[in-house]
Amino acid sequence: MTTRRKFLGAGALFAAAAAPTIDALAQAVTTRSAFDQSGLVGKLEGPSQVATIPASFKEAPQLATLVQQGRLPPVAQRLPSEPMVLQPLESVGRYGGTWRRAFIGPSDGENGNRIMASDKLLFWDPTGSKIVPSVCKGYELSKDGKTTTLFLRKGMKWSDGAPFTADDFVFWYEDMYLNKDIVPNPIADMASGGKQGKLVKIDETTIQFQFENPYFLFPYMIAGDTLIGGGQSVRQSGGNSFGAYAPAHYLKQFMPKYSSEAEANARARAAGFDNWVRMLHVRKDWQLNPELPTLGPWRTTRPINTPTWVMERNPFYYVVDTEGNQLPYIDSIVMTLAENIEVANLRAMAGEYDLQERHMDLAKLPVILENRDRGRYNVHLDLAYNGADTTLHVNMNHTADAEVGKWLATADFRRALSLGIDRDQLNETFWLGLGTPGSTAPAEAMPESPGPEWRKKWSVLDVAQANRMLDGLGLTRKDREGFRLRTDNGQRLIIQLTAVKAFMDWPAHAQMIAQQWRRIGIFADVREQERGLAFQRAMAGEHHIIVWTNGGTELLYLYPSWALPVDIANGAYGIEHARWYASNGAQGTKPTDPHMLRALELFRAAAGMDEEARNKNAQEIWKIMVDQQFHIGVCGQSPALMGVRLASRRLGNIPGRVCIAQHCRTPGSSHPATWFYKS
Amino acid sequence: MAQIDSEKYAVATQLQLTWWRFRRHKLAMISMVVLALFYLLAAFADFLATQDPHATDARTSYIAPQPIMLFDDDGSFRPHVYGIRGVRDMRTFKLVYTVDPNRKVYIDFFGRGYEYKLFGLFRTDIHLMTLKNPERGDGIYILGTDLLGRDLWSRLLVATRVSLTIGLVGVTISLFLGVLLGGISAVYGGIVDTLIQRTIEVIRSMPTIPLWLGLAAALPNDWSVLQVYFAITIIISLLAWTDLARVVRGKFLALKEEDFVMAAELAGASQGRIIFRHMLPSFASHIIAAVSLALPAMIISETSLSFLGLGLRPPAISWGILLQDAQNIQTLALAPWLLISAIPVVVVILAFNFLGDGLRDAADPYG
Amino acid sequence: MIAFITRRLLLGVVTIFLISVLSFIIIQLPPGDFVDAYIAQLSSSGSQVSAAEAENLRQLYGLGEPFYVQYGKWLGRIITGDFGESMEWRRPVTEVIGDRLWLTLLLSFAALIVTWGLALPIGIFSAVRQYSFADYAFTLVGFIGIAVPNFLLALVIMYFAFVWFGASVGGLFSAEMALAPWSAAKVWDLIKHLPLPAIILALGGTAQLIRIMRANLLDELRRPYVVTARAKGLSEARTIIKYPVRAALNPFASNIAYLFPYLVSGSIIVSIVLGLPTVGPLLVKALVAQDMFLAGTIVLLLGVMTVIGTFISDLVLMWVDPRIRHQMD
Amino acid sequence: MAEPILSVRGLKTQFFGPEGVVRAVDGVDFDVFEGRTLGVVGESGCGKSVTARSVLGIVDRPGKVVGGSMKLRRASGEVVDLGTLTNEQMRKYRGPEIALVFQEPMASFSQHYTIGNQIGEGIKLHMGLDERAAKKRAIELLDMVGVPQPARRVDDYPFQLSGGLRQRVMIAMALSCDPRVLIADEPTTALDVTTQAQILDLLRTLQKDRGLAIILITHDMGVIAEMAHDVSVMYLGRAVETGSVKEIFETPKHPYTRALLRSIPTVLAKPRTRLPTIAGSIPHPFDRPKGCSYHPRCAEIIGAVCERAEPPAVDTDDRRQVRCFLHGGMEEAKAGLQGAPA
Repeated sequence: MTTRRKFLGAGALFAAAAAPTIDALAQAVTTRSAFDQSGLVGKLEGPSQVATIPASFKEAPQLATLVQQGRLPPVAQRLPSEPMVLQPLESVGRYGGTWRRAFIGPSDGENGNRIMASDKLLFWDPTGSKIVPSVCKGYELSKDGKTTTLFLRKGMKWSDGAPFTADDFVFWYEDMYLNKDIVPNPIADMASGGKQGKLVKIDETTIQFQFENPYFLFPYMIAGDTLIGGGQSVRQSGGNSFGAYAPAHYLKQFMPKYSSEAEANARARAAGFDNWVRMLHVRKDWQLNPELPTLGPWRTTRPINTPTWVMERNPFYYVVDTEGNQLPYIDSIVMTLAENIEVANLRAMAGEYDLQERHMDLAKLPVILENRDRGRYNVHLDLAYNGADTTLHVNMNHTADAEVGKWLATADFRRALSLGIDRDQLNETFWLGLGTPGSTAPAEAMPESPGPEWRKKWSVLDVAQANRMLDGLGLTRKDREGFRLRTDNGQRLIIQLTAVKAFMDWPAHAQMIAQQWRRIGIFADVREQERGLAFQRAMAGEHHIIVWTNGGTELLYLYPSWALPVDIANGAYGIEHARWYASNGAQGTKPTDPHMLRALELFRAAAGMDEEARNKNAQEIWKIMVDQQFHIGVCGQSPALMGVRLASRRLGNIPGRVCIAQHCRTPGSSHPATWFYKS
Repeated sequence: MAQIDSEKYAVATQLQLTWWRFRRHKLAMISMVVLALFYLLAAFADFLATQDPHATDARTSYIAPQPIMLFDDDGSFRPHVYGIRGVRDMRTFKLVYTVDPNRKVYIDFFGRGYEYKLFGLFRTDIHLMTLKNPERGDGIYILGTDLLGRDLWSRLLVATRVSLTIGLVGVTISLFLGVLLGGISAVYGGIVDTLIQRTIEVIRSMPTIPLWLGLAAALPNDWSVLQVYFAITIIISLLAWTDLARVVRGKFLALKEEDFVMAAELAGASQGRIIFRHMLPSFASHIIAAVSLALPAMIISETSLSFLGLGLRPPAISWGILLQDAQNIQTLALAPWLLISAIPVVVVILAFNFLGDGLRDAADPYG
Repeated sequence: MIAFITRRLLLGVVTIFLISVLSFIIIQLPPGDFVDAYIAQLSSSGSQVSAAEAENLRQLYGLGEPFYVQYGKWLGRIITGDFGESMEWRRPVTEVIGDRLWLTLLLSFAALIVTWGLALPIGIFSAVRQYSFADYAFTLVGFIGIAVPNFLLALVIMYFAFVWFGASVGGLFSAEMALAPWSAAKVWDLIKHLPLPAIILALGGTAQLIRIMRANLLDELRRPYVVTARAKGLSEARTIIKYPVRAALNPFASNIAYLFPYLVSGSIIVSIVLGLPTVGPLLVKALVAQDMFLAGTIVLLLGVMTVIGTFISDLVLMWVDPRIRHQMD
Repeated sequence: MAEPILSVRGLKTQFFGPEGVVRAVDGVDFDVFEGRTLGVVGESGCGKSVTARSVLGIVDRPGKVVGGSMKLRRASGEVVDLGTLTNEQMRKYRGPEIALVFQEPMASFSQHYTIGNQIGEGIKLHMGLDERAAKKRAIELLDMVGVPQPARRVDDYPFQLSGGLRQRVMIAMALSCDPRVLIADEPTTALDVTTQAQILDLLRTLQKDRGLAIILITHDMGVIAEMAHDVSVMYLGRAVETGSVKEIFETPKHPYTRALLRSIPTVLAKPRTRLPTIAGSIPHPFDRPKGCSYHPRCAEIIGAVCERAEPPAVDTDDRRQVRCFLHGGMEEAKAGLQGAPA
């Protein structure tokens, strides 16, 4: 039982650092009178894990029937010897019901992934501030930071009843991760100090990640929404092959290693695939393959690429409530395809969904509130922690147009752009006044926050200052309409704002900003583009500034993609810089900006730091990023992204507020498995 | 000489006859006047606009249409609007505007506003109506404002200009293609004719929207607004010329047998001369009718494409874009006046239909 | 008669061929090849494609080869029933389209029925009572039907259906039934959901057909055979229905050929707004996401459906008009 | 002589258009007798066809019979004024009492039904026969009018027949319910000369066999000469001269009749002489000339009178009527004119 203690020890350490966080958040909320009036922002709460394992277990009636018929082993045998025990938020629930919900197509897999997030190895408590056990009952980080040991639950089963053991990790590591056909390039998550680590089986229920250099961050990575720690549902769907474990007993049949290349390919072709890799990608995807063994509370019975995505309870789910009832309470989830956002919102207002936060549009909040009684739902506003739901991400390595590239790479130019934005206007118009205007720095309550002054730095409207700065840069000549001219050819200086209509109506935000920039003499050309194309162009480094969120950066190390050029899949800040960083200088081009180099250096060093030093380090990075305005924040800490939650009044154990953050896998960390229908 | 004169005379009477017959269609006459008005509005869009159609302001978001008061308290003619202030109700999250009847903001005629180019040529900032000493948030909101606080009346004017020109340009291209291909088809006959006719049949039996969508989606997404504008016009007209071509071919074939064409041919006139001198004028009225019937289809096409996000994109302003802006639940519930944008679309399409019908009847009373 | 059918069939085949070329052009037009788009899509969701796999895909689809070779390969695959795989849906295109094609057809057909059901009687009435108040009223309504773009109506009607009746909004099935296998109950559910979109869709076409019917009938009413029929002592109703209406149906029937593509086109845009599970939303998404095989296949199938629709309307025309039936004898 | 089957007096039919009233038929009188043919002759637009339609009560909107009487003596001896019947009542007379044969056999048939269907329709309606019996009768009728292979032809569509055959079928259809009056509106105009003769023969034969009263409407004086017993010459909605065919041809009284007769080509005419035509053309119905409507074209105009007064119908002989001041009515006209302002 040392393992448990070890976990609790580590958890306590984390909790000690995080404790003020929750209070501060609560305070931040109460001081905002606007929300008080609305009465829509509740208490950040959720089910909690308890150590006492109930003496006996109960199960859903239909499973009991199956047990009686001999088609399923008794519940006690289906559960691990040490199941996870959750104290439901309000009360122990009752079994039954179908959770009706909207999804908007096969690309909306995250909709389900997030509900299945308890298949992660380690997870966060409902406040998003503390690492807690999940699939693993505990972990141990060695003193030197080079080894992280994970302890599995004995007797835990896949959804098909097969045992879930350390071998499933070995299979993932050796047969999938190290197979170049499946994973062409190793991932940074599995490396420390530029060196790839190893995954080793210690015994049936113990595995170890071993690194050559200290990797204090690794447990954090495992708990975060990272490639290594995301869990099977998100990391092995949509063409991904990460996530640390996989159902070996099921997937082996598709791998050439266990037959032969020819046989595996023949098999794939017989099933209508071009080759075995393509077949594997589909077969290991829980959204597509109902046969796939999984660990989450529900499992797909009708795949996502049909008009109705259906999930039913996993009879081998490893979690029980304090009375020994195996979770989840709700029998099944039926997601119906809403072909567009308007239809999804209208149906939600008609009460056709039982709990929906995804795809609910903040701009429609007045209408959503008006229809509360008609649709018999409650509305909750959940506030996010990230600095800016709308962020102008600046390409600091734009080469196609040297003049534009020069200005984008100039800190004072970026600062002037930022000073030229009237954030209160945008907040009123697009956030209904519910956002917090400011820089990209995360909520002050977050441990990585550099402090309140950095929320305001360069981020409060000051047209005079902005004009002085631009004049100071030599951009003094203007055309008849008052727009500044390029210094190379005397033409108007045009800055392209690439915007995608995605989580918010960013093209409209961009238009408003473009209008505001007229006062600082900057002509912004708003380019509304389709998401894939915008990213494709960003990957090619063709964009000037792309408008997107910075959601996830509230925990910088776990999700740095929209803060620093470290992710080779995101070209927002200059893809060559990201390549340079990711390849340790082997590829790409080295940034010339010393501030950028410093920020990247600090970021790289974080892996070897302990908790406290890491947070300090993050604050330093934020100070650089805000001061240099690598990204220009507009308005954040709002319910705009997944924070408008409509919950049927028939549902019980619904938290007043859930954590909106990438690492919380909203609403995953609130354990939807504990929600139930009161009648 | 004498022969040419008499020719002119004959042609003139043909057109004149058409005009006489046309004048009898009251609805068509009214439509013509309406359309003339619309094109006039479009020509003077910026002059008539009361505000910069692009200027955003959160303080003026979702203001319902506000009337212009014509007379002052003392009964004198001094048009003015009232000051208006908005507050967000933090329970319903709606913006609530209150009119302050004590604060009058007077209207200046031919005052100075934002700068624009009249007819794209003359730089000026004179507008029909501007406000005298406005405070921030004051404005002439005849048709209300949108989410970004932009004045709908001003936007609608500019949109009208864009959409009507797209229609005209598109129809011109269609007309060119239609007359050219229809004419070739009729003049050369044989394989050429068969080929062109089969092409027309194929194009006509294709579902157009998927095609537009396919072609529009294939446009480079990084094109500027102007490039997209022209590309969209060309795409629409590429699929719209078939009707015109059929009309032209039919008339050509009919006329070929007519005496005066035969006579010209016998007199040794060149083919080009026969076509342009003799044949085209004699069915000019049919072409005019066909064109006026093709225009509304053009306009609807642009509107549909923009509506689907595959046509023009903001910050361009067109009818389709205004309609797309209005196509969401919050608009219907909170700012239904934005649907006003649909009215000019409907009116113009109706007017073109009536006009086209009138012209067709006038040109061809028996056909 | 057989010659006529053969001729039309041949023409249909040529049309389908040309549509297939156009569809393929649509697949090819966007910059970059589809593997690029595929890789971009995967990397935007955070996963990777190995260079070997990319090369594999390129070879498979013959990318990099001359246009006609690629077209040939594509056509070859299509003839064997392999329409390729949808990138976004990660399923064979045929499966993705599946029911949606039939629902599109059904919706278009329902709209056709509504169009006829309304246009025929109203057109006849307007012609027989030419210049009456009702004639003017119908003409006006008809014109407005033409002038109001149907997509504009769709959301407005949907929203007010929700506000006033709390009606289940959008879709062709209620939530419970969407999942159920086909059964009488599901068909009934579908029938309940069909009228609203069908009417919205049918509006423009109805207006046009009323005008055509009215004009045709006005022409026919003046013909001597109407006098003949009257002179036989037939009742007015019988005279009009048996003779001029029947004759006016002639151009009416030939109009189906063009009404059908119009409805299919319209169904796309209406379906997008109303969120109907037809091919419309699928097509737009596929085009936007550059999901080429899906988009190309949909355009091709819609084209083929239209050609078939046209052919059927030719048959109807033949049935309606004995002259055409005997032309080839 | 016997009582007429149909006796029309003062028939007036007017069209109420948006631009005014057109008096298409403006007081026509005629009688039709059993076994006899009344020829109605005149240029196109003179109101011949409208007269025929007025009798059947099938004048197209916006036309309407506004005056006069049309007395039909039924087989039972009962006399009915057709003008007083409702449309519904009138239907019973169309077909069994009065039938119509048209100028354009092609246009007068619907192309959508077989001829058997179109002939049988009236039979079923008026004689109460069933489908089979009606078809049988249709075949008999086709046989009677000289259509070869009637049993096969009965299933043909009109467009499959030649012009002459079509007109025979048309006659068969008209006779299908044994009418007593047959109105033949330009029955031979669209046919070539040989066929024309055959059709006229057929009509004569049928008349002889069945005692049909025929109203033959034509612009062709030749046809009149060949077929008619009595003639009524119409000009602008009025019968300007009525009489027996012999009288009309031998002693035409009205200048218009004379002009019409002059324009008949004869084999005896000298080659290369110009065929006389009537000067001018029929005035537009709206601009009906004041006075005698023929005066602008009349070669024998009597100055002030013809231009100002309408000549009354003058009975010159038994059953002979003429509307021309040359033949009387001058005194009444003068009296009337003096009373009125010029």
